Amino acid sequence: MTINETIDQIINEFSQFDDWMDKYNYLIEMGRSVPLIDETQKNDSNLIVGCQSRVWLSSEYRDGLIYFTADSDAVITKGIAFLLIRVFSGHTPTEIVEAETDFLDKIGLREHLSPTRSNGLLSMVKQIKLYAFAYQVKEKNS
Amino acid sequence: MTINETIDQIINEFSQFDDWMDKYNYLIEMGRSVPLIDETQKNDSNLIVGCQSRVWLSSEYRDGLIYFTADSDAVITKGIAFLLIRVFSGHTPTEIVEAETDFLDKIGLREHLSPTRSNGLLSMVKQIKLYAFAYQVKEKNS
Amino acid sequence: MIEISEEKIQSVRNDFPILSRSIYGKPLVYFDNAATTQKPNSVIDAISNYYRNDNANVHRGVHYLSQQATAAFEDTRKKVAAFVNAGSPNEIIFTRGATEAINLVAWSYGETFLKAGDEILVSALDHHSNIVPWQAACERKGAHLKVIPVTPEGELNKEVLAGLMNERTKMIAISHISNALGTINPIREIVGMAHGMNIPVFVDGAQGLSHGPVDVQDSGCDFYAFSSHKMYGPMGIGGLYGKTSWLEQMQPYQLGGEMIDKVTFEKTTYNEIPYKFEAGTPNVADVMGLGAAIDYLNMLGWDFIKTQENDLLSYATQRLQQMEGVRIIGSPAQKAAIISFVIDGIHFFDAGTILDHLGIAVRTGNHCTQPLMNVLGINGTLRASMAFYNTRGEIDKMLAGIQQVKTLFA
Amino acid sequence: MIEISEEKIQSVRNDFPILSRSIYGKPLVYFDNAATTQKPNSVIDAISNYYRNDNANVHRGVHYLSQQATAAFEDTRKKVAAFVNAGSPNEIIFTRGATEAINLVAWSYGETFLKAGDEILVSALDHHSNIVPWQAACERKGAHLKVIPVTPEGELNKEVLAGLMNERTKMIAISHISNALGTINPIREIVGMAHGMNIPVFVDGAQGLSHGPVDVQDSGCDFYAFSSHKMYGPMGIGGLYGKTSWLEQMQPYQLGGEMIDKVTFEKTTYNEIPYKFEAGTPNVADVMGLGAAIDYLNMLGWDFIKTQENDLLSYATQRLQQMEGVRIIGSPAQKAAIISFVIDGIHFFDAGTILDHLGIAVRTGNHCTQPLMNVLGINGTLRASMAFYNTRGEIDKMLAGIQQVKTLFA
Ligand SMILES: Cc1ncc(COP(=O)(O)O)c(C=O)c1O
Ligand SMILES: Cc1ncc(COP(=O)(O)O)c(C=O)c1O
Repeated sequence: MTINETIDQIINEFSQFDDWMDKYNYLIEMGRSVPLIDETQKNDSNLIVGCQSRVWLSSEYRDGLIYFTADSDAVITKGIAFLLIRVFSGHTPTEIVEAETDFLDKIGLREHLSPTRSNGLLSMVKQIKLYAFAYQVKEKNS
Repeated sequence: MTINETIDQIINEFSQFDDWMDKYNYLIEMGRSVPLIDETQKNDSNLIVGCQSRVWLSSEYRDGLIYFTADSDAVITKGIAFLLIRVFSGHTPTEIVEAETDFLDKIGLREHLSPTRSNGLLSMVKQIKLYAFAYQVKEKNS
Repeated sequence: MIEISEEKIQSVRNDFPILSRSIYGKPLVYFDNAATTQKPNSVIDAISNYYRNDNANVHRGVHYLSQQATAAFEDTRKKVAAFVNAGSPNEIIFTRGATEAINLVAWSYGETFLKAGDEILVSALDHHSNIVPWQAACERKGAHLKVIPVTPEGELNKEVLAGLMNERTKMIAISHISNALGTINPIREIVGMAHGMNIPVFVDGAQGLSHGPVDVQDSGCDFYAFSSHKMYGPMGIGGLYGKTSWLEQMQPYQLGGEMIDKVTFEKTTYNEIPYKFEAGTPNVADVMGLGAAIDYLNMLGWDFIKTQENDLLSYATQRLQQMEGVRIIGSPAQKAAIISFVIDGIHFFDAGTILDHLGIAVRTGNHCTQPLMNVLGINGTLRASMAFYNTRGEIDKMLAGIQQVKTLFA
Repeated sequence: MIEISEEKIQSVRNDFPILSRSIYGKPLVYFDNAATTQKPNSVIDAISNYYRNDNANVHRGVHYLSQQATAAFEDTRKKVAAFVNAGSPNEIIFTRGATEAINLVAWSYGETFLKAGDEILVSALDHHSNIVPWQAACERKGAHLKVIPVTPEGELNKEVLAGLMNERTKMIAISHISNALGTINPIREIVGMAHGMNIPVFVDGAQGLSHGPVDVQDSGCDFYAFSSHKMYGPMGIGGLYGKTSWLEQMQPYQLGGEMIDKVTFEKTTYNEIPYKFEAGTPNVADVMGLGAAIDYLNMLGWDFIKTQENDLLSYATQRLQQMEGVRIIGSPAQKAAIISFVIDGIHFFDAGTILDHLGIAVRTGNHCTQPLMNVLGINGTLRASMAFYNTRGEIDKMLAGIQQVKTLFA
């Protein structure tokens, strides 16, 4: 599935819910399925700073594709991390670098997109893009 | 005349004018009759700081009474200085220290009483009181 | 104790237009008063009226509007002085807020009096704003920062404090009321101890002026900083009380504008206090708003405010204590209407997010008190900080919300 | 050039409620715009509406009001960035005003880069606020303050300036527009000269943003400071543009609040720009007002503003030149709608007092530019500083007033 296809799928899934509570229930559930970061990777260099909750995000580069794992001490944050991983994991650096990232707005989680440090969503997206960018540069130089 | 009598007289004089322009005309006239400070006394120690216009105020203590002279580069300020001198000159330190000073309000020159440095009126009054206080202390110690 | 009727509270609530708005379709329950309080109509109107009718730059202007604005500005200084019972209006300096007032003293006092080897005492209970500026002053001057520890109840440890004071101590910087736990510190007593050893006391009163009367002469503190926006006044303004003798000796902080006496390229001399510490065009409009806030608080009266807030505090405390899995952080003997709590096994961010969707605004996180959180061994709390316009009904809503949170994340 | 109708000006005047008030029974003629400008309804309403509906503390709050306030606050940062054409919103720091912005840079740049023996260039044309903080930085660091002289026309002497620049020069601090004489300095050209020698340029734009478009990337300046209250926005807010590379390297200024990343008693680390330089609760309400002021100026358009102000400037200049005994101070080639003048044999305080009684607000004195007054050999001037809402009719009233002054003091 392409990045855009996953995004459409997620938007579709969330469109079933009229109620914010159902949406959060679903998010909490998804938080439980996040591909957990290896405990040894839960270190400061994988910690995303500036979040209300602590979020660790790690990446791995295999056969031209990037795979992400994550964890957070807050469940909702984990759910959001999982959404991001569903969208971006298993794609090439270039695909990730070029992807649009405003889909959280479309699924009605706008409150998690505020341009502040109060939650780490934008920082997570930024971090994912940074990882991708780094691998892209590495690819070119190798 | 006591300080209060002079004040009443001044209030009475000003009460004739309905028009602010007449009031200022009178003030300007009075500015011309201010007992001028000796040119040699126009020094920094007699300069009242913080005025829009420069005001010099000097005092002399003779036979238990204080006499003031003044000058300013602005005519209106001179007029006000003259009013103050009319009121306070020739009185004892104690009379001056204890005098009320809100009469400028009563004669309708309230705008010159603002609590700022924009004009030196309050500073002039303060300086007059300070001189009087200093002489009072001197009296007691002698 | 006075009796407070439902009608009275409703009529007070009506003074605050924002309290009738809704969030996600639910009535707003505003429990983030320690972050910033809401504003009564009289404060909002004071600002608008100023701009509509009276706006001018103050000081030195000979024209009517400028003189009028200056007079109103200086009258408000007198009002603030009376509100905290300062010895003179010249002891009140207008700043942007508490943080700036603290930075001002840490810098100006530090430059004037601090030497290598000196010590400054701060507390583990305090807001970053009352720690970091002192830390920086110490670094600049080669002085040492010493920390007054916090007891398990969330109070300053006075025994240790007594031991920390010595002839090298050049300042004790503490808060009046802790924004994180609500602890009311015994300022008067600490000032007594400190002055016995000739040590001045700086009080961060950011949370102090909204919950009860402040009398700087009675407590004897040397400095007292506050923020207008935390006492029902506008943002962007606040102040510093400082004893004349200190202010007169201290170097100026920011430079430019009315604080200047004479400038040549060789040498600049400065105006008298309080002007010496007020650089640039003052925020006259918000000073008018602050004046209106003080009028409003005086009109309500501390009796009403304290009765209502104490009622909310004890009701909320009691109900939260009855809830399984909820733990209130700190149990100081003297406490303002601020409650920090954690829910077992549930992250404050998760809980806060859900409460928000129910229209309940609480603050979550470390409340700019990371050192305190470290001492307490937690990452953060949920904090409900209440004001006199809150109601028991709102507390009930929060409790129901917490119940929902517990079910959701069970 | 566009044609401006009477109706257009009247309709613009109607946006400013204070313009219809009277002083001593006469209609207010407000010619003190360089001290502070008046505010349109949209600015006043933006502040009220914020407090009525949206007030919250920004950053870190998970609740709706806080997030909404944060978004609006950051959107305004973008708006300011666009208004001055900054490279990024992160290059905009909100301060209390121009004076604070200057103090911030003088301190933070000074602490980070200034060494003994270095030189800083300031100008004899400038406001105290853009002289004294640099003077203090030099004193602190053992650096030297050098002065760019002013020509008899009231312009910076560029030849001398070129000679003053050398490898020890660490900063050139000049104003965009002189508040005392109206001189518009050739920022772009001076930046060109300075950058050729790797010298950064700080611009005091307190008077710059209200009279014409500002493009910091085009002019290339390294810093640009401004005050909201001088550009039709509220008091108590202003800002600093700074190039990312400088801001990132510079030490923080005030400490506490959102500018902090991590605090322990051993060490504190700081947030990224722009937050690193914004200590304490930001003045969100007045930032909303500043945003509304920018919207208002964008709506009017610089074409209208410049056409109207240039007309007022040339009309007033011409008429004043025709008056016997009146002397305009300064005749720079590029000039904003600010006129300083003296009346032979009549003190500015006397003249200003009488004009005030006629409802005409001009400023008198040294305009916080004592060094300039010393160079010019005068104690002060009368200053009429005009805005786009002023009219030729108002200028006529001022001229009639001056005539009356001359008769009175003849
Ligand atoms: C105890 C305490 N001190 C200082 C501050 C800083 O106040 P401000 O952000 O208004 O400068 C706050 C509020 O944030 C506080 O609660
Ligand atoms: C040229 C100039 N620079 C700086 C300032 C200081 O601005 P503020 O008082 O708003 O900080 C002013 C206005 O007073 C000014 O005209």
